[in-house]
Amino acid sequence: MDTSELRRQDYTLDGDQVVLRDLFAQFFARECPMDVVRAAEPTGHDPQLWRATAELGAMSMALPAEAGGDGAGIVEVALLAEQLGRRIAPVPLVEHVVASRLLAAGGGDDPIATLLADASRGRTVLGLGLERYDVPQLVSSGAVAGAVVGHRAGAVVVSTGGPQPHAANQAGLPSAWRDLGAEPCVEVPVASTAVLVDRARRELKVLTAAALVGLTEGALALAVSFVQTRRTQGVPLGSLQGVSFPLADVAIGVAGARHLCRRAAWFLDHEPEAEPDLPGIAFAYAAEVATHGVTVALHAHGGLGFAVESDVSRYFLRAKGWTLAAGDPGRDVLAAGEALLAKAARPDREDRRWTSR
Amino acid sequence: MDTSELRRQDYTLDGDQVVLRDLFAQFFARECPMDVVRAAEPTGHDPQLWRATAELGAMSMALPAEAGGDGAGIVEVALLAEQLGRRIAPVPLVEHVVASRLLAAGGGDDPIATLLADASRGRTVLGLGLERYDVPQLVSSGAVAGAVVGHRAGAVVVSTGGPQPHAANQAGLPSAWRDLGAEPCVEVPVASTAVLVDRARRELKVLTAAALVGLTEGALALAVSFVQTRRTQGVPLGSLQGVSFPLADVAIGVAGARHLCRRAAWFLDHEPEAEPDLPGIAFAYAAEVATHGVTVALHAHGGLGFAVESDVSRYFLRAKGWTLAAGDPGRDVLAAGEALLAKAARPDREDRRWTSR
Amino acid sequence: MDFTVIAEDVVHRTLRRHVRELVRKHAADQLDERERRGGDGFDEPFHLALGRRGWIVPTWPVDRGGAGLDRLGARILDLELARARIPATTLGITRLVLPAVERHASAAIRDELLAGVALGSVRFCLGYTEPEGGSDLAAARTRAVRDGGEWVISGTKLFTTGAQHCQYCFLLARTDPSRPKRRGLTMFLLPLDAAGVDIQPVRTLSGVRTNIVHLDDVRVPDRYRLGEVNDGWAVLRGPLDAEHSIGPGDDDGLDDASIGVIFLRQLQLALDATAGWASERGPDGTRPADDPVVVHRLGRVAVQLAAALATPGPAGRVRGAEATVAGAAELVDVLGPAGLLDGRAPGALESGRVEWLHRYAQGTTTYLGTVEIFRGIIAQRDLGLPRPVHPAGTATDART
Amino acid sequence: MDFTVIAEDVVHRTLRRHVRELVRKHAADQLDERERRGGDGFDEPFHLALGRRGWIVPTWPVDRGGAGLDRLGARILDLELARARIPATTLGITRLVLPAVERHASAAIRDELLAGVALGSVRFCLGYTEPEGGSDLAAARTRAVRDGGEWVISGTKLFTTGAQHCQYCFLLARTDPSRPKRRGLTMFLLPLDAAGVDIQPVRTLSGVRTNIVHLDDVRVPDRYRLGEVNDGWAVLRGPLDAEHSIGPGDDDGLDDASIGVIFLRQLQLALDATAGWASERGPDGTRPADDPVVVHRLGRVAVQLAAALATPGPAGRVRGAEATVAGAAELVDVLGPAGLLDGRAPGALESGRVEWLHRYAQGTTTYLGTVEIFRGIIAQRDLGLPRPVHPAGTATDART
Repeated sequence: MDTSELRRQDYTLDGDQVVLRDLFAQFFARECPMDVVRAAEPTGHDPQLWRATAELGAMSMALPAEAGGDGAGIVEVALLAEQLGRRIAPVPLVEHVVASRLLAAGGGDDPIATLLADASRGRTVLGLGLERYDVPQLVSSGAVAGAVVGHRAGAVVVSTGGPQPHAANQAGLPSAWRDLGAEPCVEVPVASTAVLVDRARRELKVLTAAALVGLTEGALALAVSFVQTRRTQGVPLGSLQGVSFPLADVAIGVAGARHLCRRAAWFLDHEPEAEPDLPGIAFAYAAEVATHGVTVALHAHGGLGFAVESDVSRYFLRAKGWTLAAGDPGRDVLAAGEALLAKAARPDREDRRWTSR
Repeated sequence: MDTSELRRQDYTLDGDQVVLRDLFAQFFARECPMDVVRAAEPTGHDPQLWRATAELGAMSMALPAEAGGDGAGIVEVALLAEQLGRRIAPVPLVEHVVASRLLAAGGGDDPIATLLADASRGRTVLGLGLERYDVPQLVSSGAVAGAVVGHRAGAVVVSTGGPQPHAANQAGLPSAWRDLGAEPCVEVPVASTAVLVDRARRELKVLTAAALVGLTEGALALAVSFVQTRRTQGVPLGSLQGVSFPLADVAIGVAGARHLCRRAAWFLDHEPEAEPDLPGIAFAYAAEVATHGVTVALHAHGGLGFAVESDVSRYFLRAKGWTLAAGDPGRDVLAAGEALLAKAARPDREDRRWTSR
Repeated sequence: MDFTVIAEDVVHRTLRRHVRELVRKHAADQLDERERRGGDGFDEPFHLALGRRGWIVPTWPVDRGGAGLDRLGARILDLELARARIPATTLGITRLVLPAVERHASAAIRDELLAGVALGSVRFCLGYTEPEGGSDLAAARTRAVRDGGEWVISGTKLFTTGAQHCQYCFLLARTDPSRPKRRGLTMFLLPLDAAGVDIQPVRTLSGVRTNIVHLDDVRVPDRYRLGEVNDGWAVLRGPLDAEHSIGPGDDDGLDDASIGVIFLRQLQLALDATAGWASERGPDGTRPADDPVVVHRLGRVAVQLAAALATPGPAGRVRGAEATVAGAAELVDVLGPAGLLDGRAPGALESGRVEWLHRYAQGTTTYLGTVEIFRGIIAQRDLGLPRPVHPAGTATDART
Repeated sequence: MDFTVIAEDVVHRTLRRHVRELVRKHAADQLDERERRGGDGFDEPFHLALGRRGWIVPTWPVDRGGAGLDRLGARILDLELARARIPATTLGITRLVLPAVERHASAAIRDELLAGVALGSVRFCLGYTEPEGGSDLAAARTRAVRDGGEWVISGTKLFTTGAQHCQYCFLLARTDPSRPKRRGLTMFLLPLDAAGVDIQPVRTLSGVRTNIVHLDDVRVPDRYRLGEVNDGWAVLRGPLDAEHSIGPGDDDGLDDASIGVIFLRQLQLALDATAGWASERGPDGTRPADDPVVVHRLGRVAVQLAAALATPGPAGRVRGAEATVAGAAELVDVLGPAGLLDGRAPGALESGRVEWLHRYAQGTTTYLGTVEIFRGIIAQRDLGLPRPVHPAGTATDART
């Protein structure tokens, strides 16, 4: 981000985007109250919600028209992911959308075309397994994913070993260990594996960041509502700066992380190479905001927040797990440093400082 | 620190130590009011205060009896350093004491003996230059130090090039670039250079940490006094949690850093090899507490703290400079991680977990 | 200042051996794992076994049910129990309440209670917090109304951890609503088997059970009152100060710097576990410890842990809790998603110890008093800052 | 949502060239360095030169002294001035106050003032803060007493940055002490050359001069009043909201996310400088950038910078300030002791830019409103939390 560059800095949603955002918000508010979240906890996946999400068009919207999609961008999917996070909806949609887009790059021949058609209607759950292909990896939707998209030297592949036994975890994710190399697998014909896998990683980061923004805002809303109604020492709990300032800090984080996600999503859709480190930055910041935010929100509930029955505890449990499913944010911080240093060493560095000459 | 080990955990000062601490506290309160601090700012050194400190015995106390000293330990010097920090006294005493102790390891022959005798009476300022010998280094008292103790392959050396031009700096330190290799120099006959230099580094870290504890407490005291007397919105400023909680956090940091320093000093004096990473840990934590503490204390003064005339601004300016004169605390954090991993890989690791078998 | 390794004589060495034997005999070194799967901070056979050896009140004389240990002996006992990771919530709370019972219980019940505590058959839970009051204990609404030689008590108490295994609840109740709020409170030892006591389990994030206790016209004989009527705040003060790590303590270096050590032991175990994991090659053949950024991150946790362990009193409570919260988050990040697997899931790292710590840590900033309470104490007591001014004109004294 | 590079037509390209020429002609690209050595946020020749081109009020029509630029033109102008690091404190404050003057100044002085502002000959400083009140502006004690067609004003104002170069102080004064505190205030444009005005310099840590202005029975004609008597809070509100980044703003993406960008530009320069330093070999032959821990630390600052730049409104003010403070401390640590050398000292790194940032940063959490004010605004306005309750019974509204 060059503060002297003449770019628009317009973070607002346009009319269509507002409609879309509100549609998603209403959908998850209606279809995914907390009892749905809790009921799905053993497996981390709600097939009925999954189907409803498919009917909403969430799984096809960001596919190209050739693949039966609406050609929406990551900007639109990020709006969806944020609202999904807001209600911590138990559906592995983010991975599914990214995996579908990666598959769609393989063109229209079978068996990929059939798989993609199934995926776009929610009949198959697609997982994402972008770690090393030759060792078992924890796939965040591996316990429900019929197929997992991964890559090995020079090729995008889909392993179709079907769901594997659930690996129970704190975040209530339908995770499973998948040994992609050992599963039946199909190679996806793509032009450049490295470019597409890198692109998928960035999409995963931005969408996860958006989901974390929603998640943090959801936890914050619970905390705000709690401290608005309680009293202590004869005054409303939320009127004490020791309570309100930490919550304000969470709101500050959410506001910034949301904007950063929008920016990163927009660049992915429009100028993916202009700020290549932005998805990682948005992800690292959203992860930091979520880690801090759910802790503050839980603590604002006092001891009640620590009870398993508290809604805020469900948000807390997901924040780290959702984050780590998209990678260690520490890696992205390092990458941001590397990008900075690469720029510092670029020959045009002096040019940006023309006024000092 | 093994929480199951049967060691005393006695952080209290004994009677003699209390007397000593109070003596130092009174000395600096009397000899070093803020106008002395300000008057010394151009050069960062007050020769009159330096002489008074020497007369107090501060420069000989921690030397062995053979070198005319009182044989006090780092524990006692740390008490001194803390009180020096409390008044941000403009005398490079910490480096001087560490350098003197390193010289004293060289035995009683001239010219070292004469230099040490001068140093112990404050007639010569000794600097410490433990960075690479073959390139110029910034010596924190290099603008007033007649001699600088350093080391090169296998040897402790004293470079006696005399004070060099002052390198003006934010912290008001009497720093100067010294090119030890280019100055006239004397080799100090010691048994093991590596051991002694490592020891000196650790002493420097612990004493700097102690000075930073005092410095942070001094800044905190100014902030507390400021917010005690001001009112806002009809209530005392210091009664607002938005003001009092951050100051409480500084007090929490000071309490812990002080104890950690005492512990580290005690181990240096009594069991230097039992917890070898403790000096670095104490230093890293004291540096963190100081960085945070002076910022909070300055901010508690509102805009007035940002004025050059404010006393708290003088504390702020020194916190970073004093820290960095003893090294980058980030290095010590890394070293703490290395020590932890070294322990984790030790064969006796399982032994420490006997109950799990 | 003294951090020497304490020389143990033959008596202390024997004691240490005996404690280890007891732990082995009861397979008590496995209680820790059970506890993390969903325990309740208590194991009755082990608690009774401690009682048989006089180790519940180890420094009491043998004829009063203690073991006649000196402070060093008691320290060795406690360190051994901690090393074996014995769940000790109810033991700790019983010991916390005990001095108030010794001092304030009526002659009619005192000797029997103290003997029972020593034996292990009498245990206490805390009855402070209420649904509405949060950490403002003095706002307690649980009512106790005198009726002849009895009190009739109604109300609800939260976080009465261990109530299902305890005989008495150390209960704060309002006896005179017309007086200023701290002057109308009385303490009771409420028998938990009395009619009208309803104990409802509440599961916490750490897996440990706590309870809500509903009291519906529970009739309690006056002999279960502690201290004078309406003087409950003074009775409460002792246990509260101990819990808050306030007070002079002993200067013999046989106490931990603060009660925060309870949390920090868990952080230490998780940090050591993560360091162990990082030192070994993963399935992909790399050693996490070869990455300087990983080393730096573990170093950050190590520094915070060491600092928190050294931080005294209420300050140590705050640092202990906050270092545990921040440390847990950092360790989880370092381990990656497999670090969040349930300890029994295939591929779980270090038996799920870090996963558990991450959940457990969230309670430490509230458990035994919120960090805000302690910040208030430090601001007012240590720094001398003015108390918050509230509209009733009554400034809040955090030194409670 | 739109982050496209804006296409410039020939008019805008010409404008950009003209701004760069002006900067070169005045050697204004060196003002930055002078400023860091101890400036005062203002350079009169350059300010007047801006005025001659209509660039103080660039979007005003030419016949009113502006340059008739569209919003894009004004943005290009501002970005070019920022890129050349022109000290613009007085320019910024004058522009901030201007709408209130346009709207509320009496007909008797308005046209003259507006023309003067456009020319550069009339500049404004802020007269809000007082020695006792801190950030509670509404507690202002500076008294204005009517005396026929004049007001007699006495009091003291702090942080009147630029007063020595300004013609008027945008002054908050109490005209009726008997009314509730916000309803007894009136705004004035106090002529700074009036008898009884005493401007005393105050040096700040960043080297920039601010002032204390003492007013001793200063007689001000009534025509210098802005708005109605006792309605000063409404007059103040506009500039205050703008300063606090509150308000609808324009949706054309030609504004920065928040006023925090002022600080963040400085952090960006220092971060770039440190990255440049890290990319080169030091005297000992090593390249700091080869150390992953250094890369990670710079990455942390980069993430915080990007996040703060994207954070809108009052939230952006807080993040902007706090990212600058934390970032400065981190960069200083990375550079080591040579990074704290005065920019003119031998061996100083990057002309002392980071050293300067470290000092400058400490003002950002207070400058233009404390971060506590903004946290209060966010808590009440964005989160809907209840206002702090104070004993007078008047809850504090942070939305001021």
